Amino acid sequence: MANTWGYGAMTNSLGDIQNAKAIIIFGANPAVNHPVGFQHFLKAQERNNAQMIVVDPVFTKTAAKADIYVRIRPGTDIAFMYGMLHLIFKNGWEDEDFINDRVYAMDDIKAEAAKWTPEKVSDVTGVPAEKLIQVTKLYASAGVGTLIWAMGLTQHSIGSSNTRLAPILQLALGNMGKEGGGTNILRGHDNVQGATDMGCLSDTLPGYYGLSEGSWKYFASSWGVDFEWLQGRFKSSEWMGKKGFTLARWWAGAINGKDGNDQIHNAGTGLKNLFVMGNGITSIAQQAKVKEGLDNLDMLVLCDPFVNEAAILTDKQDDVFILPAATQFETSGTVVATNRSVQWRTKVVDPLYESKTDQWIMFELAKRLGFYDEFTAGMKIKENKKDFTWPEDATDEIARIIKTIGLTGWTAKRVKSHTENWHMFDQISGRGYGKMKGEYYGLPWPCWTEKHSGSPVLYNTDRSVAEGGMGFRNRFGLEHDGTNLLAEDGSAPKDSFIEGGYPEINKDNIEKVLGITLTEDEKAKIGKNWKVDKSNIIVEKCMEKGLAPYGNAKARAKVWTFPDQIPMHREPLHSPRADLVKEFPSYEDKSNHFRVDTKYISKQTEQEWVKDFPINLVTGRLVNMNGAGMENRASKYLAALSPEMFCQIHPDLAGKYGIRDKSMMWIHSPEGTKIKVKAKYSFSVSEDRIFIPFHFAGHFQGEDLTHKFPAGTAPYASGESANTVTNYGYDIVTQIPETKGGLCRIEYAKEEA
Amino acid sequence: MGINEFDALKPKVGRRSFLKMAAVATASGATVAFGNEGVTRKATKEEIKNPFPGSTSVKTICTACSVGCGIIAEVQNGVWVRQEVAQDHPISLGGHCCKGADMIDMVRSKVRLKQPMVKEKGQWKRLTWDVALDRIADKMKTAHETAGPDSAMFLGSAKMCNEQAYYFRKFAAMYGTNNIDHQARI
Amino acid sequence: MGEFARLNFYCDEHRCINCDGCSVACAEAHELPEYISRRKVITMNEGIENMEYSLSIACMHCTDAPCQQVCPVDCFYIRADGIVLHDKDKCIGCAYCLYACPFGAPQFPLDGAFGTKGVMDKCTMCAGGPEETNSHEERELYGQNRISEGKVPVCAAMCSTKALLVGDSAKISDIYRERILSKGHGAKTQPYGWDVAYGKKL
Amino acid sequence: MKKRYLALMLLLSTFLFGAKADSSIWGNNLLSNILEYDKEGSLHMGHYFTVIQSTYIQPMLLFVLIVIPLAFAAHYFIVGPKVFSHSGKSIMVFSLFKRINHALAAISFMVIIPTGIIMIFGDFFGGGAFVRFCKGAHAIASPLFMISVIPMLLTWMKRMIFSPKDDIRWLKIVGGYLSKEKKPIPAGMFNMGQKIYFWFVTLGGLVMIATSVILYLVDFELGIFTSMGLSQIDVLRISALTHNIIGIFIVAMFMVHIYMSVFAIKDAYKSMIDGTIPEEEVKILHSSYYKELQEKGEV
Repeated sequence: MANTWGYGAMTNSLGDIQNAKAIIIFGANPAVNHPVGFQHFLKAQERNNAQMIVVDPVFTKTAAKADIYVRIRPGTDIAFMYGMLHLIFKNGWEDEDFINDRVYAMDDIKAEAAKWTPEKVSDVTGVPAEKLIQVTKLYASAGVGTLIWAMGLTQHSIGSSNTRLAPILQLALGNMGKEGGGTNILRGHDNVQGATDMGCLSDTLPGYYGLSEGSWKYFASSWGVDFEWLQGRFKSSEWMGKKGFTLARWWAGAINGKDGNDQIHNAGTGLKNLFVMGNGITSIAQQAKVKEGLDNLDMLVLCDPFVNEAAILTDKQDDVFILPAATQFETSGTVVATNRSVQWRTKVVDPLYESKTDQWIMFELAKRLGFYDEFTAGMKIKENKKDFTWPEDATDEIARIIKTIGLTGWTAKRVKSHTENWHMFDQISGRGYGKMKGEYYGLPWPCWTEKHSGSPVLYNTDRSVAEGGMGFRNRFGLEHDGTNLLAEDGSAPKDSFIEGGYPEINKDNIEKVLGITLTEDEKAKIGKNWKVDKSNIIVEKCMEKGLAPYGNAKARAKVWTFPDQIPMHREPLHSPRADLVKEFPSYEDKSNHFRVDTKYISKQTEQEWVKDFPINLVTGRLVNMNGAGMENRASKYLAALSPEMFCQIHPDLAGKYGIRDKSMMWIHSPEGTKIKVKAKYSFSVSEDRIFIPFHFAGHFQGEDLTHKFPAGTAPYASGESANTVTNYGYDIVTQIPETKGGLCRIEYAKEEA
Repeated sequence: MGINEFDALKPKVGRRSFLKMAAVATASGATVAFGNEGVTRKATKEEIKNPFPGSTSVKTICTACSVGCGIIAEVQNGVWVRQEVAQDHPISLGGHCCKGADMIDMVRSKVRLKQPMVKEKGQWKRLTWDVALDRIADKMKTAHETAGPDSAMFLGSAKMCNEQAYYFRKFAAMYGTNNIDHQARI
Repeated sequence: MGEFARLNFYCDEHRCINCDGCSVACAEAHELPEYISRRKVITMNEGIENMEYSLSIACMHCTDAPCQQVCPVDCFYIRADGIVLHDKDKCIGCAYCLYACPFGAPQFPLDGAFGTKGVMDKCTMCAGGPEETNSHEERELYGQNRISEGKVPVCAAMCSTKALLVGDSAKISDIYRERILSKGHGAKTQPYGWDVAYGKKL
Repeated sequence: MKKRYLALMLLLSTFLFGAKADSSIWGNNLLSNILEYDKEGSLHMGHYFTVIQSTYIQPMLLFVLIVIPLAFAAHYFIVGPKVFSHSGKSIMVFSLFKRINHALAAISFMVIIPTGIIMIFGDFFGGGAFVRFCKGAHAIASPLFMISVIPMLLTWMKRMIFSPKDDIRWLKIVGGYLSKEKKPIPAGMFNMGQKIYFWFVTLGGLVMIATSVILYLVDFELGIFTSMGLSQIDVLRISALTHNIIGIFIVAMFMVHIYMSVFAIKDAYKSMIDGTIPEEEVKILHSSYYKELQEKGEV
């Protein structure tokens, strides 16, 4: 998504959904995953008579409230969206001006879409052609429409293509940068957006700065440490620039290629120590491999308010540390909601028992590892202090350093005042009134300066930059294959100095583009470009002229660095349609993908999976739980709502296998793993698929592991982890596991005497 | 026992009518929340007395999902005694799903991990923080020197606040590896 | 003084999404044992397109409460504002109220010796019981008394989609009608079940 | 015998534990309870229960409690008791086993009936601890009745079979209790009145036991009811109504029984203590039985 127009985040806000005239939801279940956010969807239905279309393999609680529900085969969203685009182009429903002014390479999409006739789409997706036509017509003609997605779109081997085609669909209809439009990705955890922004990732530094030497140098100097020292901490400068393992496949590093497992490329060593802080690693695909990885570790450290179930999953007998971390209510800090807005989470109570806050643990470890001074130096720079106050100084440090996504305005003082005065903001637009006038709630980034209002709707050219308007980001050069990549005339944000497109601003072009002359003093202070300009002069000057520092460019429908330049449908690695696998094969195997060799086509064609594993496996969430569900299952009331692991199965399918309602059943995966769960008859799933929630852990392949918990820490509910049976398969770009489109085999589990 | 029960009966009967009257009296003061002026009288001071005298309200944010609902926590003497409704929060408007409504229960859950522990020879053993951190740091230091910094993997969390996530990234960088990730990929 | 407003609950089935926020909020606020669910959410026709609805159910605080009629020890009393409360000191746990209640509201803890039922527990609309308002005893027996603090019952206040409404019946009726009409659901003017719970014959 | 009851009770109690995980009236089944309430095609039991329980049960019992004693008082003062001399020869009628059996039932009734009445008039007694205690006593005493009722049924059943010759005549003269004359009355070892009482108490008692177990356990599921298409809540409602209505009849019968044994026939209750009945009493009130004994030569 970032590769389409610059930033990978929800473009609008939850309240803004109330402005939509149509809502299309792909692979998201906000009624269950974001119940409070869903009230805005329902209000859109009531206020605007907005039509809600839900495209999902399972009839979810969201689908129950939808005007149209489309039951799609898992992993075929691209085909469906191309089908929509086919009809849009055929009937001339696209927004031609918008495409012309602000989109690059839509013609390539048009050519591909021409192949996807409703009949073809119907064959691939299992959606009747009439329904596709009905949905497309409704969505294209309703006026401004918003497109929602979540994990149902990303957790596929073609997840990154999915998340590119969805924006393209919105671009074609001209729904971008509008109130009530946009592509709204619903994040899972409370601070996924924030932690991602903060670069808690193996392929970026905080603020999506890459791993290039330039970025490292910028951070080294901003952190107040010597670049050489920092480089010396790494194995070599080469490894400083290489992407690390991901959460999805770190275990491959610990297994280190043994027993025919995928080979790794990790500076000549396997993983020995795993340090986990608040991560339910029992909700990662391929649980059996996770267990193997854990068993192969030298040391496992788990910091969590509750016992991380990894501690009982592993058979490791020594050096498993479980440290009681404080909950987020026992410390303060900022959190970023799904709509890029920040809030101050105030400490409620002191850490209970012997728990310690995460930062305390990090600081103490840094002391013992000998880099405490370097570690905390960044907090003292701004005011040249001797000591620091957590977390205010850390917040200010972040605001000081991260320019790419415009966090300059997120000072601790401002964030606190927003949260303190949350009653002074409008629920739909987020506009403040009274003393908060001129600011949007939570200062959705980019918030360019300490006075900026925040940007509630990304890429909105109807507003001036000072009020949160902007064009698409100029991130991919000025031209490609001879075509101009900057926006055309007339598509600049309101009150802009320049009518049309302009490049991102740096030291060299600032005078030319902005038509100003800098003083010598300014010239001396200014950074190389807007991203690393510590003086913030570039941004200030841009604000004065009504320009976005990152330029004004076209969104690109074609990403020439990706394996698929335009999104292409490819069958899941474990596809229930053997005939379509030949037509839409997966990618070539990829070597050194986040340090691990990853199989695609060879896995897909290893055997005809559907013969032995005829049933589609879909995983998803329950309303009473969250992620691995550890903290929720430790609450007696939430645990009581779903006391055991279950599998939703259509009675007709169950009947074929002799599975009765509430009887136990086995689910086998192509990886040779299995889980024993309780069958729950449901009409939400169709006869070719089953649904299992992924929040449970504590049982492994039929064995109850709860006796391994330290006394008095076992949660109130435990069960098989769905991820024990999720299939092999990872996204080609991001390595997100393919948990939403797998296959399985089921059988009745005999009651043991 | 029977005789005691008989004894207990007498005052109960006497109190019945009294209680009934008390109930009617409080009833009229109760509907203030619903803004029916003219229908109800103002509640007297005694009726709206705070069940948690001296408590303070803390505005904070739910940790369940990315909607970012507001929570008002009532804290009395350092104890979170009640979760109040943030009716004026611009995103949640006081709403909570079951997870959010139960945040207080997560914090005071009885099954929380209460002290640092280590598994040694298959048995859980209690440790002090100092010993635990010393041992962990020791191992990490040795691995850094022998196998190299890339022998470590850091898994952060989307439940951390920004500052913690940022510092966790910094921690991995200063340890010398890019082997760091969190749940964005899940 | 004019006529008392009658306080009612009403759950908008077009909005309820079965998130269980109300039931957990209730259990949590009153610190109920796990097996007592004063409020619960039910889903009808689960998985059937255009037929699935969810509803939050608890004591509906009926005008002519059947529980009050059948109670052999007369432990129920209806406040002037319509809230149906009961006296746990009087209740003998006979469960007749459960048999009479159309909404399955009365709950019984199974904690007595030999599995006998304890005294009945039900939704109090966060209005406590006959004990002294906001006293320790009241809190122990009936949970919070939010009404006396001037606060809205916790379930409706924490309803994630504002499906669960509480307040004066006329006002609720207005809110509901406005929602229905703006969405174009048709000329349904009276919320379902209104006549059953509140005895208004249509 | 006791072992079997113990086994039965244990078996029944397992339903309780089985029910906790998957409730048959709460949880998912609550849905049908709510939706089917007073719905077309349903049994309308919720409605009937409410109406009958709230309007009829108390007045019915009140009627029984007032009218029957009044009638007896009238009988006592107008007709007067029958007096038979206990000093003369007596006939051994009730074996020790039967007497103990009867005593057990009697004790349980002494507890069950007053506590039952107190519960129905719970509001008069103000509810709370006292009525709760009565409810406990009611429940504790009932196993005693359960233990006694089956041997009673088995041992006396033969003598309790309806014999048209005597019994219809007995009914016609209302057992001769309306006259002061002491002339032989047609009856076997037990007269028609005793027979009616017996069958009412034993068979009705079994129904009372069954319903009481249902009401006690509340949350369980039995295949027999589900196969009949009855929801658990309706089973409970029917049980409660049946229990109360039959209970009221048994109260009435019990009062007659007491009056007969204590007042109407002076000192008749003593026969259940020592097991003997004065020969004169047998001759007059159980003339057929007396003849039978004479034929056997036992008198």
